[in-house]
Amino acid sequence: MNSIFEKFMKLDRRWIFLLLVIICVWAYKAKFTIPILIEDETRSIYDFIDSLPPGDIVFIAIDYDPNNLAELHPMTYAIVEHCWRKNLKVIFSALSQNGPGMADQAIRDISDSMKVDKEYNGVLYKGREIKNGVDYCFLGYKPYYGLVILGMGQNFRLPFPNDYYGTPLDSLPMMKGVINYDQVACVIDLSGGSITDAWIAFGQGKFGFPLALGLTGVMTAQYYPYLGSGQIFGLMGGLLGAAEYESLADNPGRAIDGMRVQLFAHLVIIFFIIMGNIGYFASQRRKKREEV
Amino acid sequence: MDFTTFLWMTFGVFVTLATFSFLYKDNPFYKFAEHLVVGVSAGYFVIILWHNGLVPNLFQKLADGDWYYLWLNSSEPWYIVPAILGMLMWTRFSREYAWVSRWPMAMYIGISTGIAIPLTMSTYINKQLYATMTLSFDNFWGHGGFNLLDPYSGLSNLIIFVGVISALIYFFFSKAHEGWFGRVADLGIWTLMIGFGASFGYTVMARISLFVNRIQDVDDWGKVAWNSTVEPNPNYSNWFLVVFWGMVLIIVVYIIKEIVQHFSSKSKAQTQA
Amino acid sequence: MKRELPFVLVFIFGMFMLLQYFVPHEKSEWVYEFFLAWTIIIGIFALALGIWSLFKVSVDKIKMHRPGWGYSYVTLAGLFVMIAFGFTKRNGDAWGLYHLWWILGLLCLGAIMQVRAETNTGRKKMYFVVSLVLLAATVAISIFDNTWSFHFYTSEGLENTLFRNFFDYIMIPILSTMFALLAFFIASAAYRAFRARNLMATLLLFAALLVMSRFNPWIPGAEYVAKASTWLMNVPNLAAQRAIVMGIGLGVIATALKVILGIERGYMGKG
Amino acid sequence: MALYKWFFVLGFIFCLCGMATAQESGVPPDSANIDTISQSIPPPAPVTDLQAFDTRNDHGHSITLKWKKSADDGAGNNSVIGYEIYTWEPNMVDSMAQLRSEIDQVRAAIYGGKKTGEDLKKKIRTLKDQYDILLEQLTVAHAGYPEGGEWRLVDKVPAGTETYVHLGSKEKLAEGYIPDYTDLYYRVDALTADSVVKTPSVVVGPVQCYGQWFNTEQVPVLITVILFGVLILYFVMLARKGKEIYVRPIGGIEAVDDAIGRATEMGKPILYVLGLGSVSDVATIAAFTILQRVAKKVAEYQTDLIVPTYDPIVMSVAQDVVKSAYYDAGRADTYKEDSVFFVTQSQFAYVAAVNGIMLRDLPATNVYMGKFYAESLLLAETGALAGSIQISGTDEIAQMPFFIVACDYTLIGEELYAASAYLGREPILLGSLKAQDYAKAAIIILSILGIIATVLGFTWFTEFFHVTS
Repeated sequence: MNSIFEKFMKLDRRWIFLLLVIICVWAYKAKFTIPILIEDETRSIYDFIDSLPPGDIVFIAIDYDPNNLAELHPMTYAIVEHCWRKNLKVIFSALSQNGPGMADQAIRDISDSMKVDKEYNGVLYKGREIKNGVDYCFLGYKPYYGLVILGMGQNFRLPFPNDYYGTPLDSLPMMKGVINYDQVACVIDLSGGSITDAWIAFGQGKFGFPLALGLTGVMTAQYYPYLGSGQIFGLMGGLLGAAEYESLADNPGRAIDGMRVQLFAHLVIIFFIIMGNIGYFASQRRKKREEV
Repeated sequence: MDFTTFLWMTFGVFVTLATFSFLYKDNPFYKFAEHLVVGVSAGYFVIILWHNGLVPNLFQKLADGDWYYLWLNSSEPWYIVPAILGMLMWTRFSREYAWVSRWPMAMYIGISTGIAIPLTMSTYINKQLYATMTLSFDNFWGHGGFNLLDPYSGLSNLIIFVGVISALIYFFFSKAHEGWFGRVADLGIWTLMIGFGASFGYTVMARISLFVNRIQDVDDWGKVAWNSTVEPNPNYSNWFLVVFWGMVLIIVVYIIKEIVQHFSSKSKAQTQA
Repeated sequence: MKRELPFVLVFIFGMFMLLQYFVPHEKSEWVYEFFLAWTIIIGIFALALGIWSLFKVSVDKIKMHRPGWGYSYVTLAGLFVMIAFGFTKRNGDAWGLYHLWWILGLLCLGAIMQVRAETNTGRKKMYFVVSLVLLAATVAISIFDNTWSFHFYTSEGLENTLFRNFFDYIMIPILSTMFALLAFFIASAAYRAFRARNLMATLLLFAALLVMSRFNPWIPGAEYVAKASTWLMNVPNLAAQRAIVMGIGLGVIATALKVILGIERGYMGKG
Repeated sequence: MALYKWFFVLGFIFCLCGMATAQESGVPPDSANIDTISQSIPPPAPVTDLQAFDTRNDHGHSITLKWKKSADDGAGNNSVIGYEIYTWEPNMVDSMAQLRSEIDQVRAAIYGGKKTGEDLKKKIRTLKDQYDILLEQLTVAHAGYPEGGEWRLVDKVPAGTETYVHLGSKEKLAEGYIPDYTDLYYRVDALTADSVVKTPSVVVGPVQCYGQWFNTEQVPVLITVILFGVLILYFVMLARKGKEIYVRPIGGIEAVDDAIGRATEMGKPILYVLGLGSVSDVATIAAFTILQRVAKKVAEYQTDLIVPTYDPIVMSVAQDVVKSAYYDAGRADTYKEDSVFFVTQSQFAYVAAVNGIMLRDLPATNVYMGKFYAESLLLAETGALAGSIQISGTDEIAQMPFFIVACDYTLIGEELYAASAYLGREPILLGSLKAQDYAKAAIIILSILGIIATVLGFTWFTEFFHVTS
């Protein structure tokens, strides 16, 4: 027995490389879902949206740049599709300069995938056409995000008299009677920068709506204190957070694909570390026995 | 995508695989990629430094849009000084006057060390000291109830404080690590090791994504070669597949060669033994 | 003069920059920016030394036929081609004799290498003549071909298709693959080094293992592992970093002061 | 007074114009809609107690504004969503902007190398002269307030804000240039969600900006630098007088000597990697002093030394250092010119080349000293693969875990800076280590005092060490 473990201890590292390549490529190409460990911070966002009655409005702020796309785009896809499948309406805004183009593309992509029937968590949802003005309203970009957030607290029409496509907000059916945050069930800010602080201070701080955040991995740690103080009701961090949401919504996408590779690569590394240690202890014991 | 671009893309995949082959061992493909990238990147930086460094920082200052009169006509003629100092660096080409090049080097070192002192004092010492002094012990057992794993609780801040002090004690040079001092220093090095371990473990994820990106690039190339991209390629022809199989052939031949070599050298070693 | 002047210069410039930090006035800022421009410009002029060193090492390798000398041709070709591309751009849609031009230029370079490397005088002469002919052809093309032109003062060369292709399809793939090798090296380093040899190594091992399992759903108490790894990153890691930062700060200032005051002189040559 | 009111109204009209131009979308908002909102929002109370003064501790060209927020901001009608900052500018700034764009165009034409037949050089000079003349008149024009100028929007800030720093450019040819020693006037408008409904404040001014000669915010830094400098000088003096200084052994540094000996025995070279730093990094300078000691030993032992470098100036200095180390060791004849050479200035291309050297030349020892980034593990793992003994030292915190894991000996942080003193065993250099220890002791004591002060609420103590910028 000992000899196998001891062999493991002195394994040529190229076997590790080979195994890692095989596992990564396999996990990249394979199309199965892995269980994702769900943290409370993400679950509370999902539960909140899941419990909303059809017709309620969710405000999604897409405040990231293309360089944070890999981490935050999957969140957008998962949340928006979840909302639409639940027959919720969505208001989008994009307060970062390069945001509108990405948001527009995301809206079109998700609308396409909404056309087919799909089953989520055992419930079949019929495919349907997503209509601008009925299912969603995209406000677009305006500079001075702090002022825009405050202005929308009075009336969405003040900073955004027209939506991104140039239609006056009042001619959109879903915006009838929707004045400000009071008519919105919650705000979800997906951000890779300082706009988050404005949402917390000027938005939630002044108007008291329920706020949830989706942030890049490096930013996440700084915003935990707001969970403790109750200023935000949920927090998603990086690819991991996106994968958690996808898994909750039973809608595996890019984040779960990425996490599959990550999980198996990490497992390979942990496996080798453990085997190396077992080998090490085995050889130590033998040494001791030989000495005796 | 036209065929030429595809050929370039194929070359990109070739050098990608050549670089990965380093994991197996040093081999002609890796040597080729290595030497190529050294030359190309050196040339690239010459060009970048010329266009984005020398031209705006020197030529335009001296000439100010007027090439033919050079600095005689410039609003900032003093920029000739760094140019002369820069040229003094070239005395290194001569054996006799190489010592002159020490003047610009000395100025460079003087300038940069001078800048470093107050800047380091402010960011590395004063600010960190202030942050350590103002650690708060409120919410000692965690925000909203007992929670040992709350990183912002007073208890965690106390641990940070003790960790910082003991790690600083570890760095004492002029006192032997003995007695209580040694024990505190031990606590310091444990803190360092836990911190290092955690940040090592944390980095693994980012490194794996780098590899996934490379897989993605090779995968994209395969998709272009087989015309299975989302939007079909109007310029697609069978030549794409010819290139694809050519590349596969090169890889397979190399792998077979390596395997044959491996076993023949093994059998040789056995016969010699 | 030879020995002392450099240290005097270090003292003067160092002291000036040290004091400048506390003077926000425009005039002091002007000097600060001017000096920073010095360092940039000196650095660019020094690049000539670097390129010369790279060139010389490669040429010597070819000349002496050291192991792997053939690859030095690849380095030299890459270097010269990249520089040539960065200064030229075609004027219209056609390339004219451009490709012929840079290929001839490379051949000329190769011929010159052969002149240096060849020991046989007869063949040396032959290569010399060949290189002269190639040089003449290259120069002739660059003078008479109007489909492309040199751009030294404007950065049009950066938009040269070939320059971009070399960057996009050679530099980027190799460099990002080098970076991606880290995925493997981090695995092998962890495997090799994370052995519970002593208490220190064990702490390193357990902290790393814990953080690596932070999103692993199959281990017992997975939820707490995730929380604990966040705690590790924000508490012991922060404490370690802060202590190291303050230590480094003291080291940097002490070294810089020693350099400025001339106590530490090992960084500068003598003689 | 009447005149003042008149300008008040004028300013209001201007700011309306400003808002109209600031409107981004081409389609005007639904007019009926606007009416309903306008009716719902009464004009808010203006900001009070507006002050303007020169921004302290800066190079000038900047004014700080302070005010008490409107009574309707967060209280009262709660209708204020933000403030608009206005400054008064003479009309000639328009012609200056016009000239600036013309200068830019001509310059672009010159650098574009387009031959237009016009004497562009002459043109740019006349334009610049015209601009300079206007610049001279600018101060006078500002003094002419309120004649011949208008209020212009500077910035918008969200509600709750009570200070604003109008940060101008100091470049004369740049947009947003604020002249020093010139009378400037400011006004702050309380803004409601409806862009039409807003209340301007009283005008504040004249105020002038100018640069300072000493930055009072940096006093703690100056004091600590001086104290530390004195401490170092004191211990260096003490060491010079011959006082014995004890230093504890550090594993990584002791290993350097053994490693060189091992390389000699094996007849293999030593690889010294200076990292990616330039000469402006103090870590690289520390690495040079270690290189000097290593090169001296290498020269004595007659081993080969390989120093591939990333930066051409680092290469020049390293060549100098190694050469003089060989001189010092009395082995100038064995110094090889190309033992220190340049590779390339690209991070991973450099790594590719150094990795190649490691696998082909199989150095007995690899020493990594200086600044290292992501390449740390690439180098150290390849070195371990090649079977070399590895010693590393860096001040990049993020890379230390990788060096610790992959190298045999690692100098953590400050130890890198201590290493040259250790290797040389020169008492003067050891003196500065003693000074560093005292400084660390001071930091520990101050931290403990500070935390006690924080707990007791004596913020004046901690604030003394607070550096804001």
